[in-house]
Amino acid sequence: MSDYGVLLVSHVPQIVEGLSILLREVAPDVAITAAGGTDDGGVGTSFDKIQTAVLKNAGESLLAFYDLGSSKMNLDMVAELSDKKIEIFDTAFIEGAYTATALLQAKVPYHEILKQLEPLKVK
Amino acid sequence: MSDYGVLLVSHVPQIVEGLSILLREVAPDVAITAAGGTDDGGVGTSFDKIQTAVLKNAGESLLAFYDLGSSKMNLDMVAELSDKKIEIFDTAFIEGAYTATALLQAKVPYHEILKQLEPLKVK
Amino acid sequence: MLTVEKTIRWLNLFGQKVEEKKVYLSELDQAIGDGDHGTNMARGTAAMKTVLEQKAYDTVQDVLKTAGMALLSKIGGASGPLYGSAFIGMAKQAGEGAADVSAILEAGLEGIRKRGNAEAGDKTMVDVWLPAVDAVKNKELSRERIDEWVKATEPMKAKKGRASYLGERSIGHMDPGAVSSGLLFESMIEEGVLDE
Amino acid sequence: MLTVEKTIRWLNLFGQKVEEKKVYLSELDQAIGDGDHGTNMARGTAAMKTVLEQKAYDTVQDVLKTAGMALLSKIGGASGPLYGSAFIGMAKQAGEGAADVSAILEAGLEGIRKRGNAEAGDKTMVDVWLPAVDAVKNKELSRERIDEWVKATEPMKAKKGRASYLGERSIGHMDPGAVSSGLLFESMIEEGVLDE
Ligand SMILES: Nc1ncnc2c1ncn2[C@@H]1O[C@H](COP(=O)(O)OP(=O)(O)O)[C@@H](O)[C@H]1O
Ligand SMILES: Nc1ncnc2c1ncn2[C@@H]1O[C@H](COP(=O)(O)OP(=O)(O)O)[C@@H](O)[C@H]1O
Ligand SMILES: [Mg+2]
Ligand SMILES: [Mg+2]
Ligand SMILES: [Mg+2]
Ligand SMILES: [Mg+2]
Repeated sequence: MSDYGVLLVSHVPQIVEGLSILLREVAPDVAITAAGGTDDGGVGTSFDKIQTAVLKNAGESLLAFYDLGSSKMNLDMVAELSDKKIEIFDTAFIEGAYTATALLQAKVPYHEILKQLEPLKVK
Repeated sequence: MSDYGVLLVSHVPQIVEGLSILLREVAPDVAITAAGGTDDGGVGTSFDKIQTAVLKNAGESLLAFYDLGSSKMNLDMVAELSDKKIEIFDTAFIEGAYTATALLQAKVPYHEILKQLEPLKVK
Repeated sequence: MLTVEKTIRWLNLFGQKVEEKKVYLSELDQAIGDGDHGTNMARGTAAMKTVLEQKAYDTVQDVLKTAGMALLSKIGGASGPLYGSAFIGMAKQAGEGAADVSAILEAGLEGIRKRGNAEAGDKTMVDVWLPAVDAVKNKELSRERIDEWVKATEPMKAKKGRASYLGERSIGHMDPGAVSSGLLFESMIEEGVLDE
Repeated sequence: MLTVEKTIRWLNLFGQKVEEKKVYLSELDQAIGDGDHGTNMARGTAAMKTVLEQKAYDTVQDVLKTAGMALLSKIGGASGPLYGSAFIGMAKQAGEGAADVSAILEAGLEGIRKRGNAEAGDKTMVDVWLPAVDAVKNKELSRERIDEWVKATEPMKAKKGRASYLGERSIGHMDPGAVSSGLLFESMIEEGVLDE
C-alpha cells in the first residue's frame, strides 16, 4: 500500500460511489475513500462524513478532490484539524481524480503527479 | 421548456444519476437526460443508451458533457446519426455540466453560455 | 458584554428567526442558488439548540465553540463551514475575554473571510458582516442599518458561491446568506448583547 | 476479393481468436488501462457472430455494416466506436465494389482515424492498421510483419486513450487495441481474404 491515498468529496452520494468504481478499476491498489452528500444523504457536504473518510483512508498523505466550492470549504476545515497531510486540488473533479489515481497506481512520483494535474485546474 | 437540453454521458451509471440530482436541484426546468455505463450496467459507455438519452431529451438542441475520451467517441457517433443538434463540450465534466445547466435555467443566451464554458475546457 | 446566558438567548433567538424565515430563505436561494439555504440553516440552528440545552456551560467560549461545531456539522451547505468558522473564530476570541463584543465579532468575520475568501461587494454574507462589525465598534448598529446592508446585496453581481455561476443573472436578487446573517445581528440587538 | 461468405468466415475467425485471447487482451489492458479490452472485444464479437447468423446477407456491404453496428453497440469501451467506425467505413467502401480489399481496408483505417484522431506512434490500434493497410496495397501482408507492428507498440509512449494518462509509464507494454487489431489482420490472411 502506498502512503498516498485519494479522497473524494461530492455533494451527492451517488457521484462519489460511481467515481470510486471508475477509479478502482484502473487503480486497485490505491487507497480511495469518499464522502458524498449531507449526513442524511441529501445534496450537500458533511464535515463528519469527510472526517470519517479521512480516518478510514489507509494513506497517510491524501490527495483530495471535490466537485463544487462549498465542499472545498468543508474539506479545508477537516484538513486543518486533521493529523494527515491533505492536499486539496482545484482541478476538474472527475478528470483530476482519475489522473491522480491512475498515476499513483503506476507508482509515478508525487511531484510528477502534481505537474500532470496542473493543466486540469479549473477552479 | 427551453429548446436546449443537457445530455450527460459517463462510464458509470451512478455518476450520471448523482450528477442529474445535483443539476435538477439548481435547474428544475431544464431538460436533462443521461447515459451511464454499458448496456449491462458495467463500466463503459453504451451507444444505445446514449441514443435513447438523446431521444428522451425534450430539448431540440443538446449540450453534451462526458467524463472520459471514449465516451466522447460514442457521443460523436450518436451525434452524427441524430437529427438533433448535439454540441459536445470538452470541459471538466461535472463543472461544465453544472455551469451550463445553471445558466440555461437562468435563461442566459446560448452564446453567453459558450463563453462561460470556455475556461472549463480541460480535454 | 457577552455572558453565557445572554449568548445562549442570542443564539436561540437567531434559531427561532431562522425557523420562521426558513421558507423565505430557501426561496431567495432558489433564485440564484440551489434553494436550500433555509432548510440548511434551520437544520443547523435546530442542532445548535439541542446541544446548547444538553448541558450547562461555564464559559462564553464554550457556548460559541459548541454552537460553531453544531452549525458546521449540520448545515450541509457552504454556509456550514462559513458560520462554523465564524463561531469557532468568535469562541477563540471570547477565550481572551468576553467583554469586548466588538473584538469577538471581528474574529467571527475573520473566520468567514479566511474560509470563503469573499471581498466586500461579492454578494455574500460578508456584505452584512463587514459593515455590522464596523457599526458595533462605533456603537451604531441598528435594525434599519442591517436591513439596508441586506438590501444592498440585491444589485450586486455574485463573485463567490453558487450564485457566481450565474454571472450577470445573479443581479436583482438578495443574497440568502446576507439575509440570514442579518437575522443573527438583529437577534443581538433584541437580546441586548450590545448593551453595556 | 471479398465475398459475403468469405467476409463472414473472416469475421467469425476474428471472433474466435478474440475469445481465445480474451484473458491476455484484458491483462495487457490492466497494465496501461482499465483491464477490460478482452471482455469488451469478446462481448462485441459474440454479438457480431449472433447477428451474422440471424439472417442471410446479400452484399458484403451489408455484412460489414451489420458487424460494425454490433461491435459499436456491444463493446462498451473506446474500441467500440473505433472498430464500429472502421467497419461502417469499410461497409460504405464495399458498396462501391467489393473487389478492392485494399480500398476497403483503407476506408476502415480512415474511420478509425476520424473517430479517434490518433497519429502513427500514439500507441493505438492505428499503429497496426496503418502499416497493415499499406502492406495489403503492396501485397506483402504476413503474419510476421503483423507481429512486428504489434510488438513495436511496446516502446511507444501513449498519446491517446486511457494509457495516455500514464505518460512515460505507458512505455514498455504492448497496446491491447494493437494486439486485437493484429488478430483481425491475421484472420484475413488465414481465411484467404487477400487471395485474388
Ligand atoms: N465563498 C463565500 N464566502 C462567503 N459567503 C459565501 C461564500 N460562498 C457562499 N457564501 C454564502 O453562503 C450562502 C449560501 O448558503 P447555502 O445555500 O446554505 O449553501 P450552498 O450554496 O452550498 O447550497 C450564500 O448566500 C452566501 O451568502
Ligand atoms: N483515440 C484513439 N484512437 C485509436 N485507438 C484508440 C484511441 N483510444 C483508445 N484506442 C484503442 O482502444 C484500446 C482500448 O480499448 P478498450 O480497453 O476496449 O476501451 P477503454 O479504454 O474504453 O476501456 C487501446 O488499446 C487503443 O488501441
Ligand atoms: Mg444553497
Ligand atoms: Mg446546497
Ligand atoms: Mg480498457
Ligand atoms: Mg473500459
